Amino acid sequence: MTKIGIPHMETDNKNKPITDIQEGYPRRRFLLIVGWVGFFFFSLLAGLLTIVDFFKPKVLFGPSSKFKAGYPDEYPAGKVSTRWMKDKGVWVIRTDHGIYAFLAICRHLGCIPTWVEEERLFKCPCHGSNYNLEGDVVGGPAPSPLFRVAISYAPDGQLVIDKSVKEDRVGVREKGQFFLPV
Amino acid sequence: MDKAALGPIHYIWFAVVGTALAVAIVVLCIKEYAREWKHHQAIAKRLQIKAVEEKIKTLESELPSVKEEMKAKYEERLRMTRMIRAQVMASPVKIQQIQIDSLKKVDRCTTCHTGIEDVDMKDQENPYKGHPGKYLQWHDIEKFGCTICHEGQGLSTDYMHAAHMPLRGLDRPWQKAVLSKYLIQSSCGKCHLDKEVPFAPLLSKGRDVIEKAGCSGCHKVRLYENQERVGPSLDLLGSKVNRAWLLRWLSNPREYDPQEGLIRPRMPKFSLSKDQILALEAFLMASGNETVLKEPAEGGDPEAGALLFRETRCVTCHLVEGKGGYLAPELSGITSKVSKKWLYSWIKDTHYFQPRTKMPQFNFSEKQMSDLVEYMWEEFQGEEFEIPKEFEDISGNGKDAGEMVNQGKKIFMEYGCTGCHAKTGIEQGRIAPDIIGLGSRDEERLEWGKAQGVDKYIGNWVFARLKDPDLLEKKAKMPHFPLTEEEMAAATMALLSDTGGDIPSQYVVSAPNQENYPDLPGEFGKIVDKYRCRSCHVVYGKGSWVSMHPLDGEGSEVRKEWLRAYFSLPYSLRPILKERMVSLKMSDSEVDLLVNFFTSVMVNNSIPGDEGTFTEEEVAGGKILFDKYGCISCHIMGKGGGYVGPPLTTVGDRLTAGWIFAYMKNPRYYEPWSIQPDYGFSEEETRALTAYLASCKEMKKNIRVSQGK
Amino acid sequence: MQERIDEEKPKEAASEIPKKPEKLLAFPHLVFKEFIALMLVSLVLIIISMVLNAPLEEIATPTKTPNPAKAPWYFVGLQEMLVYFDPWIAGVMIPILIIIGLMAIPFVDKNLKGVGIYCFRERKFAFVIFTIGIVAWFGLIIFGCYFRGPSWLLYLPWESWDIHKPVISKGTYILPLFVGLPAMIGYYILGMWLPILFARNFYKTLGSTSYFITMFFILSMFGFLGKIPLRFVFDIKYIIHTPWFSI
Amino acid sequence: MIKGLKRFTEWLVHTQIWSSIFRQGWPDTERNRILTILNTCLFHLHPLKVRTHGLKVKYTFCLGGVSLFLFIVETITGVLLMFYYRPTVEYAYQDMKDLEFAVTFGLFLRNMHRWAAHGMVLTVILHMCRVFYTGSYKPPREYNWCIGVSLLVLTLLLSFTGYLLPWDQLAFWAVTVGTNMAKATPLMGAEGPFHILSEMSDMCFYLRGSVDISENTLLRFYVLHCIALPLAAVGLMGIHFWRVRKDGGISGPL
Repeated sequence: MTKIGIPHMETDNKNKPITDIQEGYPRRRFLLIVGWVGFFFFSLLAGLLTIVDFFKPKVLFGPSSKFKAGYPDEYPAGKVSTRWMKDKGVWVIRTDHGIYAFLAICRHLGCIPTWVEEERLFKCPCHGSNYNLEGDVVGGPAPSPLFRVAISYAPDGQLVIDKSVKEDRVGVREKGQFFLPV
Repeated sequence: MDKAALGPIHYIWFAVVGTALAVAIVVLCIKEYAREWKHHQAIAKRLQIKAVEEKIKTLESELPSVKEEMKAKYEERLRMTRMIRAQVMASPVKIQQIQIDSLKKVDRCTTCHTGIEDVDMKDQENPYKGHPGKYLQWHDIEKFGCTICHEGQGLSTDYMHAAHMPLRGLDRPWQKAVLSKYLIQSSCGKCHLDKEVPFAPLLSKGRDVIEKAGCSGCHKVRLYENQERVGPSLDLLGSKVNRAWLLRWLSNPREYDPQEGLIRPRMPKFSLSKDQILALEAFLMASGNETVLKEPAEGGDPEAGALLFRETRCVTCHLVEGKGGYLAPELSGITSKVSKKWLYSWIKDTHYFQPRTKMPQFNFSEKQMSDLVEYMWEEFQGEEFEIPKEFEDISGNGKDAGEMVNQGKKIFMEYGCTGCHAKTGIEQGRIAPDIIGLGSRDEERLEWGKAQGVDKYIGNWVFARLKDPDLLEKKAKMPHFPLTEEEMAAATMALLSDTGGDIPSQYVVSAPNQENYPDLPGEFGKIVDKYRCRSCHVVYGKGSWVSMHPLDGEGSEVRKEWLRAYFSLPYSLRPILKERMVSLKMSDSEVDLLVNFFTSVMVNNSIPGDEGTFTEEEVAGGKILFDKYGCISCHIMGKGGGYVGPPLTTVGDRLTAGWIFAYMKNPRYYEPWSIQPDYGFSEEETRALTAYLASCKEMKKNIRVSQGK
Repeated sequence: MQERIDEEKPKEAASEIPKKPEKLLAFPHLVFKEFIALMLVSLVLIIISMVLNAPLEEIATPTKTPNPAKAPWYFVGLQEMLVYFDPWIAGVMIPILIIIGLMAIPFVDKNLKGVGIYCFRERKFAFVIFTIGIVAWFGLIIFGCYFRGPSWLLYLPWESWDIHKPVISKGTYILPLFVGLPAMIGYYILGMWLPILFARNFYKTLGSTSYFITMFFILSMFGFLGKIPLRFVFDIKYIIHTPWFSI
Repeated sequence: MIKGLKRFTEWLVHTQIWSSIFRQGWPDTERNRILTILNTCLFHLHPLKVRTHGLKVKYTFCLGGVSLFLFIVETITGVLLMFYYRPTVEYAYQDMKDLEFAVTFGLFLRNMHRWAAHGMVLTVILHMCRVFYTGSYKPPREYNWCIGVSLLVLTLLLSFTGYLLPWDQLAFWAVTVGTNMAKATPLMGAEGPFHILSEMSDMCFYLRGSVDISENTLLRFYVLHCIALPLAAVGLMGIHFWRVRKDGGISGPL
């Protein structure tokens, strides 16, 4: 048996093992194990559920990340629409082939760039990052291109833009849910 | 000692309780995770996928047989449908909610009603059903949510707590349960504050009933705060009716005209004792003044009168033996009510007796008037009433006349007669409680009186109040209104739609406030007042919708010559309508003034005034279009045609080319209620049709009529 | 006081109780039992919480009072007292007196017998008075919870709350001051004086200070409880009524 | 395998980390059991040895311990509930509904908080009765009895302040009536006998933070319920338990 403790206590018969719950009482031992297993199962499960599930919000308040953005005909080809900039922070761009949308957040430090029609560039006021119509950086300190967001059709034929799904990798961002051929 | 030290019993307890705890947490998890809405979402997902897959299958099977030029379009559709399928399959199981900050609402109804916006799910059962009708197209679900119309507890995620069941009392999970389809229209009235609410016929009917029954005379009712009194002034009643009639009328108005519903008369039945009626009668008859009545000239010609009666189209407003218009009183049996002298004086000087009546002051000649009175006296002869016996028995009860009159005045005020009838010298406010915000009253605080057995729902309370006021309150002052049950139900619904003004202004759809349109000034105003144009037409925003034709842009719409002829001798454009323009017998100078005013002032600036010139080809092209679109099925042209729209045989005489063009281009811009289909004509097509219609003239006849005058 | 314990211990307790009380190790005998109790309470709580939902009524509306508006059960006794007394007594004085009275118990109870055992025989008086207080308190709670309905009127538990009941005790009579004031003073003086006369021993053991404090609280308790029958039987609203306060 | 497990435990309890936390060995010898009680923070509230009659369930019915345990349950569930509750008029009620409908175990935790609160009031009162009937308030335990009464008052106050937080009708009106009583305090209340303070400065005003129940009241009650009163209760409990040991442990026949 272990011998850790205050030295002067180790003198008398108190070191003798007590066998009330050990050998010689198999039934007590069994009951003890059953009780402890039940208790630990209960407390571990309760703790786990609390951390994993209770703390995870099931509903979020605030503006929805998904919104309906009207019908595709409402966006003329070759134009950048700033229609949803103020409310949702999204540019919708229609080319001859299809529609895609940019999240209006500069990849440098999170400022909001503006669309300059004359230069056909998105220009960030904070540190002068410029992006072209593809979203690629053409000037300034920004490390990566603008995020594109998921765009799809609602059952009624309107566009649905989901800002929570975003992509900036070349090759991925031009297809699938980030580009809607028209 | 044995109880103090640990014994076997403690170990058993420990094992049992430990196991029980483990079981309890498992049960708790099952209870917590097996939520109703998860089950519904799973089923809804299956249904949605099934519907989409069927679509994909049909598209795939049709694809090989599709023509080459359509192929690309088909493939695109297929691709889109597949994308939708992927979206549905990937949608996570989670609580859905619609958050509307301006309404301070969070609705989680779509957690179970997942397919509510899905057109393909319309035939499914609840809660998987798609919303019927086009209501969600008109009301974006993200902007309106669900409970603003349907009520119930939007935050809830299970059936019971969403208050689908109308539980009352302490068991109710939410104050307002989900409205059944019979009551849902009351929600429309929360935001739609105009009298006619589209696609809510019951609500519109209810609002009509509220207005006609004159609820606002005694109660303050939303939308009707400034409504005029619905009954006639009683100032000269003593000279108008006889005692016997009045006694019978006060005892039971329905006896005089036992028709069902709010047609006529509107007078409700008050629970008055015989003594009270006698006193009231004494008070009302005391207003008699024989000197204001004039005797008609001798020798009136009943036959000429009959002709005049028909020509002026009195039945547009008046009932004759239950047939005719509902704006004015029944005329048959009129002799038992009024004297000949009064009838004559009334026609001669209508607005002296009732300054606010809807009846125009007809411009009859002396002869015409005596003819008319003579005719009516013969034609509408009714039985002569005698004073009912029970009144004769107590009429001599020893009270002197002055006392009776005073007592009658008290009753007159106590029962709120002033709510509907004006009487000079008696002014008092509304005598009954406000019913503003009636829909949000708490059921538990209402007095249910004898109606203990009924479901304690506010709607039942209002209905019971209308059906039998005595049921809820002993000695209720509220009279019995002559309403049918449907009318009562509709009125109840309309009253419940006022839930207390918590609707943000951007949601409110309201009718223009008629208070902003005062009586018209000047000579024109005088004529409008004399002929009471606003009893039937809307003139500068104010008026009644008996005619669905506001007069504001009339000058741009019709030709001057036609207008002149029409004023002199009106005829009906649509023969199937019951309400027709009455013949007012205006003087020439009045007609001139009106025609000039219409054509110079009452014009719509968006319609060009000039007649325009059209080529023969255009006229011919218009004719072809006219035939192609089957206009003749609704309009008369020449010999044949339908009766739904106005006849077009001489439309060129009537309408200006500018108006025809503008109207054909966009029918519902000028008349939103028009049933004329919008064919979406191109500029050229519209021009051609205009040219054709403008060429349909027969001016000679009209000119002759106007010259003959 | 410590001295007295030392004095008494050898005299009285020695014969009955062993000098060295038997003891057991706290571990495991106490700790294990405590743990079982803890688990048992958790289990009961979990089961109750699964089965019974905590009440949540409609959102607070300052313009609409629910009927009846009942306090949480532990305050229903006070709410019931509000029927019989003005708020300053029922809501302020009674709670304060109860708290002070409870705190005063160890200081006025000079009887040192019956420690550590449930013992009625040796401390009859304390036992009876405390039991009367507790039973009255829970009695008021039960009465308020189950026998009061809308408008705080008397309803039997099985009676429907829909019926409009006439008010039985209207509280119409106010005793005039020349009757009420002497009655009240008389109640306290007699209450304090009579035991001195007839139970001198009791007075002597307590000492005068403790005696008067004890009697004040006991008389007040019976006085508060005594007004309930006064209201129900004689329909008396106030015993003392002055422009400044009423009892 | 069992052998391996045994060897693992053997190794584990000999590591420096283990022995730095647990000073004593496995409590299967009397010595180690004594050390467990002495060394363990949680257990040191207990005496080493307990009188046998005090160990009987029928003597204490575990009422004091259960009260403490319910207080701990209240603390844990209360802290969890605080994650989803905002004490404002606008959100309080909605958050209640969210707890019910949209938070996993939200309703369960709220139920538990509520029923444990009721249970705690009951056990504290019953504990007081037990202490009275066993004469355990007698010298030298008078002071601890008073602490106990204060703890009863604190328990009631905790329940009362918590009652307002759901912001439903039940809460609002119970608290309206409850705080209105403060108005009737003699001298210090605006409507009590001999009142000297106005409605804007009396006890009730201090309690509510406004004339009527309002946002201020809600925040006040929230802070009292979650911070001030629990802290006071914990402090008094510390003294209470300390005094139980110092005044001779669990009472027993002398």
